[in-house]
Amino acid sequence: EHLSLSGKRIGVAVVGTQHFWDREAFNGAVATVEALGGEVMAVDGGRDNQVHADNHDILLAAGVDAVISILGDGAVEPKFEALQDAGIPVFTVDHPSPFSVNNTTSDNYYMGTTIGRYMADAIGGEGKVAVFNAFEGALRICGIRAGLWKYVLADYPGIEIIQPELAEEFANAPEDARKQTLDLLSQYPEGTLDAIHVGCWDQPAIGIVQALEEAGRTDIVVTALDGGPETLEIMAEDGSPFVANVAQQPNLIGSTSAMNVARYFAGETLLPQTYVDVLPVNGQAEAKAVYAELGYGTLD
Amino acid sequence: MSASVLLMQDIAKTFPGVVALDAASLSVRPGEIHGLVGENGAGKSTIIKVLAGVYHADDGTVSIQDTPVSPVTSEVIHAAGVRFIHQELHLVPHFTVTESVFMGQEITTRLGLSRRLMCARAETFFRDVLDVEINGDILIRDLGTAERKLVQIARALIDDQARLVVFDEPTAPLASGEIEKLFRAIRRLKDRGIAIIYVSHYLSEITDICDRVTVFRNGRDVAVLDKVDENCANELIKAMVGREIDALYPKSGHTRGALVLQAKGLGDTGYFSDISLSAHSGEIVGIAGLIGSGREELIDTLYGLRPARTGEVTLHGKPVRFSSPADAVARGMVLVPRDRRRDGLVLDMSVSENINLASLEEVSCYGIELRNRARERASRQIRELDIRPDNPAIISRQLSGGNQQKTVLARWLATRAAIFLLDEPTVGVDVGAKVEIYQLIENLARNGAAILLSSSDPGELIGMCDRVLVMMRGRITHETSAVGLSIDQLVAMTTGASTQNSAEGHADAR
Amino acid sequence: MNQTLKSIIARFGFLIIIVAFVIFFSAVNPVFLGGDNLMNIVEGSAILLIVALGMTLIVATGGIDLSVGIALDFGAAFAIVAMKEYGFGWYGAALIGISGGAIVGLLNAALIVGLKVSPFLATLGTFFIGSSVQRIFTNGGGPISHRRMPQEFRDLAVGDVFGIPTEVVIAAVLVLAYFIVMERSIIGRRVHALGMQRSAARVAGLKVNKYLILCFVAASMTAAVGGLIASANIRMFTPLSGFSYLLDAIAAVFIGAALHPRGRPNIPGTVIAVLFLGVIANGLNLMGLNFNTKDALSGIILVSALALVVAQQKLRH
Amino acid sequence: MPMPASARPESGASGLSRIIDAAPLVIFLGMLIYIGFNAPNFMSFGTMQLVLNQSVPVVVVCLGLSIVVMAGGDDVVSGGIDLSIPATAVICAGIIAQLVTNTDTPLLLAIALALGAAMFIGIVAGLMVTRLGMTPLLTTLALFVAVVGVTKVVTSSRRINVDDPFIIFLRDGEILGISAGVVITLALVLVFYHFIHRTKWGLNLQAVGGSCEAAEISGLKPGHFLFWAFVIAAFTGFLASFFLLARGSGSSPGTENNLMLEMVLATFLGAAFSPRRVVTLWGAVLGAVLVAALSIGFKTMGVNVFWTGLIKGSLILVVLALAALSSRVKS
Ligand SMILES: Nc1ncnc2c1ncn2[C@@H]1O[C@H](COP(=O)(O)OP(=O)(O)OP(=O)(O)O)[C@@H](O)[C@H]1O
Ligand SMILES: Nc1ncnc2c1ncn2[C@@H]1O[C@H](COP(=O)(O)OP(=O)(O)OP(=O)(O)O)[C@@H](O)[C@H]1O
Ligand SMILES: [Mg+2]
Ligand SMILES: [Mg+2]
Repeated sequence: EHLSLSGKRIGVAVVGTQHFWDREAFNGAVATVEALGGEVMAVDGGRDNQVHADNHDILLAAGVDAVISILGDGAVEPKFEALQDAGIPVFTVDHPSPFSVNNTTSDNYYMGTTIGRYMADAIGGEGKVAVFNAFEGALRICGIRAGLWKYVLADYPGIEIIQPELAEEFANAPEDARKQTLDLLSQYPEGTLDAIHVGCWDQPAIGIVQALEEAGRTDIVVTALDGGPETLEIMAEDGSPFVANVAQQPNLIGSTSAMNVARYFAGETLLPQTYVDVLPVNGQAEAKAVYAELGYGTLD
Repeated sequence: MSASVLLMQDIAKTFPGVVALDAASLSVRPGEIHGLVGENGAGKSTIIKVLAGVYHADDGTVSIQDTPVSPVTSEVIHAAGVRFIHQELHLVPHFTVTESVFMGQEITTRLGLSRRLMCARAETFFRDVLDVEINGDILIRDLGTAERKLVQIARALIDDQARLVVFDEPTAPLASGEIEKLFRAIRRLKDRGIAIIYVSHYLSEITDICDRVTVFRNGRDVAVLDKVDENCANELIKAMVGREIDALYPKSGHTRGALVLQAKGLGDTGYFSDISLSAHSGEIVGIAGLIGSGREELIDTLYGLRPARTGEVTLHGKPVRFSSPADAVARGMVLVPRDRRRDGLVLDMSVSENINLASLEEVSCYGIELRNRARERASRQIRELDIRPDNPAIISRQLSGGNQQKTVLARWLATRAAIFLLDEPTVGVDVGAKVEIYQLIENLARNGAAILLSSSDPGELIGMCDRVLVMMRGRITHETSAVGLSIDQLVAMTTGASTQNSAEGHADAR
Repeated sequence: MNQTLKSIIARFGFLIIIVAFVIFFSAVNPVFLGGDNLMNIVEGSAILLIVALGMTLIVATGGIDLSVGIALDFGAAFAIVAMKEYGFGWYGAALIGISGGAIVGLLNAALIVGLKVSPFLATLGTFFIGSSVQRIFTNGGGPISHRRMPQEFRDLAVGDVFGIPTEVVIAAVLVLAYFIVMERSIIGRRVHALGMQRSAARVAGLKVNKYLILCFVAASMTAAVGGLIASANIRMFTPLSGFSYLLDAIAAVFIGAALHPRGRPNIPGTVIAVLFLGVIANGLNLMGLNFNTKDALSGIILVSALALVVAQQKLRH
Repeated sequence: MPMPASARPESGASGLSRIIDAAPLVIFLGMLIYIGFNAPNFMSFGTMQLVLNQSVPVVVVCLGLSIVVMAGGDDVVSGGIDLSIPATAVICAGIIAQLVTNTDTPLLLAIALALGAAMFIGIVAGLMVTRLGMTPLLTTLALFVAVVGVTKVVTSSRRINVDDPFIIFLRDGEILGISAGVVITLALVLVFYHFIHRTKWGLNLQAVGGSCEAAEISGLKPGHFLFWAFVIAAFTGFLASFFLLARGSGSSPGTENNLMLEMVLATFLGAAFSPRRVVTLWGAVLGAVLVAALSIGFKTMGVNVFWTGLIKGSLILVVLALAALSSRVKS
């Protein structure tokens, strides 16, 4: 396969770069476009979906040859449409859209169900669970992940999700989650809470684990999604309460999307969705293995 | 025609802890210029503010044109044709002259403001009524102080409805040439049949311009003079102070000591140039000059508030370069600024805090403030300078002008500085307090301080100083001994009417 | 009758509000008044309190510091990197972290004192630049995690001194230091003077510029101490996380100032205000509200509390 | 004989001072020209239109902010400032989106409710500042937090699509070949300009901000103008909500922070552009447009996204410092 993007200018629009996932997908896409000889025009929405949407106008005005658009909400749809109308193909990352040639993504359905099963197993199929779930309604992928997690838990009548659900903050997520967890723990003393789950990602889990350790609570397990290097590191520690995760390969996703652009220009026909493998992580040993497998280094 | 345009009777006004007015009365006849004098804190501004509707009197009646006014609100008073020229130059710096003159009374058409019409009206008014030529499109901040005062006046009179105009210390920021302009304008108003209340601490101005005078003391009217001429100054002083003041200026007899302060070729483009001066210990050196003569900028430069572009300054024979007042203070040179409310005092701090502000080390131990010691020290200064009220905890904003000025002096006296720059030290200060301040200055000189006294009051310069430097257009044009100098001579020099360096010869004669 | 009511509000208004909230929260959830939870509130307020101390100093100079969050981030980042990449011990790392904060303060001071940009805009600029520097350094904003930091450093956040959590002890020491400097020392007197009337303070011979530089650097270094604790708390540096303390710190300082008889920013007032904010946040967390409702309520309470404190101050005069 | 008014002589130094006056603007334009030569397609009608289009919401809230600054004075800490405008814009957008999309409320009714909410916010801000004498910075910051909180309740922190024809027209429509949003905003700017500079009320409002005492002495009530300034500011927030809805084809959570930063930046940068160094309507509008142009320019030029903030921040500080420096040279 000798794909090439030489002579092409590819717009890469990312909703923000603070989060590991976003950043890695972005870096993967940019690096691959450049490796294939293409020129990158990168725009960053600073985690504001409106700005992210606006950025597509800039790509349109600049007349790029194709656009890779990473995440975003409904605000981008009309922009995709405009790009399509102008003959500029749009490739999305983790954002299914009728106007995109191809969406490269993890299988979010699989992530949601897997983490549901793992968590249920970890607490023996019954108990009380708290969930940080601020984005279920706001972002489609989070809706899928959290929704399917709940769907699986419906099979376990002994599991109760504590109401109301908690909301993590995006900025300063670990510290904020730590504080909220400490408050939660004073409300649910030893033996009345069995698990804490983060519905769509895993940054808050860092603070949750911290709070559990500070409060000396070993009766609660933590689960989350994404499997960034920091959280895998925590999972790999002895006696970590962080027991399950599903790791994505954001860099590979970004890179795959860029490859898809090249394939498109090479005249290949692309399927609407390209799924990039996710790696379920169940327990300490798997955490170490996945950490190594994803090229983050080695954990002893 | 009615007997009085304004009749205020038995007005009382109490602030928490202070009786500002205690049955004070004031009566103004049509077409007269009515002087209002009194010590600092006598209640002049308060009765004016009662008239303006700013304060509501606790007791008393106000009638205008024999019609009682109740309640006294700013709207009613304005409608009755009373206008105020406040002491402070309250203007918006980035507004044009026209905008300022018509502020709050703009002329509009259905399409909005008619700027051209207003501008023409303003310029006509300046020309016809005030006899000056001022461009209506110029920005206030580009105007001199005298013109700003005229803008204030125009604003009060532009609607042609004025019957009574109140001037509260209008000449305080002006130099003598500019005062003449103002007086001409005031007399023109009088000729148009407008009555005027004229508040001032300058008795010479009062005797110069007023037809009748009311004297306030301790919140009451204590005397009304129906005939005013040059000879009634003493009578006025006696009524104001409640005692005779035999001499405004203390008898000086200084022994001139070592050369302390010397400046050579000092200059700042556009403000002053080639200034050379010296001051010896035990000597009071006056600086005369109109506003805009560069006098203010020179003082600021000496004190390190402005950078000197050229020239050098030596203190005690050593060249110095002050980048901030802190440097000057560290070398024993201090400033009593002309705008004491802006630069002299931290108005929201107590008198005690203000007095100790420049010598906090002395009331502290390892940097921790010793509150009792600070308070005692302040109390001592308050007693020594007779600052009233004698409560160190009172907020400085609540003091009258004279007492605020004494507070600034008290601060510097406590530091035992060797060189005092005094910029208009008695502006807005009543005659009694003036005498006390003069005595303080005199004592300083006797004790060996070198004093640079910048003032727009020629009498003060002649009465207090050993030598006087006259500045004009940024240069020192005359240097003269104050002995035997007459006010006329000094005014002539400051205004450039006198060209020969008449007294230069005896600059060092003494 | 109306008069007595007024005077009661004037004197105790804010206190009444705090007590009312405490009663209300403990009625809704008895856990609220538990010792554990009260300690949670105090501990959870430590970082905000530390940041707010610096902010109090800046507001006393008549300015404002929108870049405290950046100073906090720099404190955390410098310390973590010093330990992780360069193997520094805990105190070395702490010192380096605090120096990191000082850089932010120096930049502010240079802009404000040197170039005469207004504090609001200068620190806003520092905020932009500081945020960008963090993103450049972390390749877009990735956290720098250091799970195996020296236990001593970690103890800054999770250790205790005679049973009192270390972060509370650090905050208390800083409160004391700030109290002495701002309310009892001649430095504080000068800072208040130049904050109230810059020109008069200058003419009185105060080294205005020196004090401004000092204050901005001190405030940033203090915020950096908060950063140390934050990084020890979660054993990593999260870029751009300091911003979340900004609004609360400003609010605390102004509520505290309104509690002062003469409206001056002051340390006891700031402490009370921070604890008030802590009580509200914790109490709402324990009420079991939907999180959107919680955010709305805490905002509305903030506005009402502010209005009340200021009204109370007005009544007092 | 009439005496000439002694205005400060404008000769000599004026050449230099005029250059320094213009320096902030010159630097900005210079930067844009540099970008123009280095970014593909930057100097084109399309890009210009894009710049204007993207600056529309910021321009509208800048109108409100500059009016508050004019009425309250330009000291950011003690004078007039309204940070709550972006929050007002966001809640209005949220209300309209929620009602129109999720409850089938007629657009006009939704708009009326949003307007009511905006007016409520403006009145609360105005009352807190003028009646209680609270500092505007603190008041509006707290209101910002509260309003954003309430917005979350209104929208449940969700993204809500809006496909009402009116909103779509604002997004895609054209008037005389120019995008509808831009034309409408231009009309708004002109109306506000007339209102502030060509009417008695507007001039008086400026007087109040320029010198509270001066205005009071002239019989103007500063509180009255400041109050209405906050109400008008909230109204601009309401107006801006339409452009937010249009540009996002609905309401997305989390727009307020960015909008606030850009609003403050543009307005005070505008002051640096104005020769008198005071906040003006034109300055604010220019500031908003130039900042948008610069952002788009950097993006088009392919500047590393991690570095744009640093470059933008430094450039803005240079401009502000120059402005501060030149006003110091003058006085
Ligand atoms: N707002 C106020 N609050 C408290 N006391 C006040 C207030 N205004 C004036 N006073 C006090 O009332 C008295 C009269 O003050 P007023 O300003 O009328 O004096 P004045 O004759 O105008 O003095 P000056 O010549 O210094 O201007 C003074 O003792 C002053 O301290
Ligand atoms: N706005 C200002 N800012 C700074 N300095 C000023 C200003 N206006 C005037 N000056 C200073 O005053 C000097 C002369 O001013 P002005 O024209 O008022 O004096 P004049 O004509 O001698 O006096 P008069 O007021 O009697 O006409 C100027 O050269 C300048 O040094
Ligand atoms: Mg008075
Ligand atoms: Mg007076």
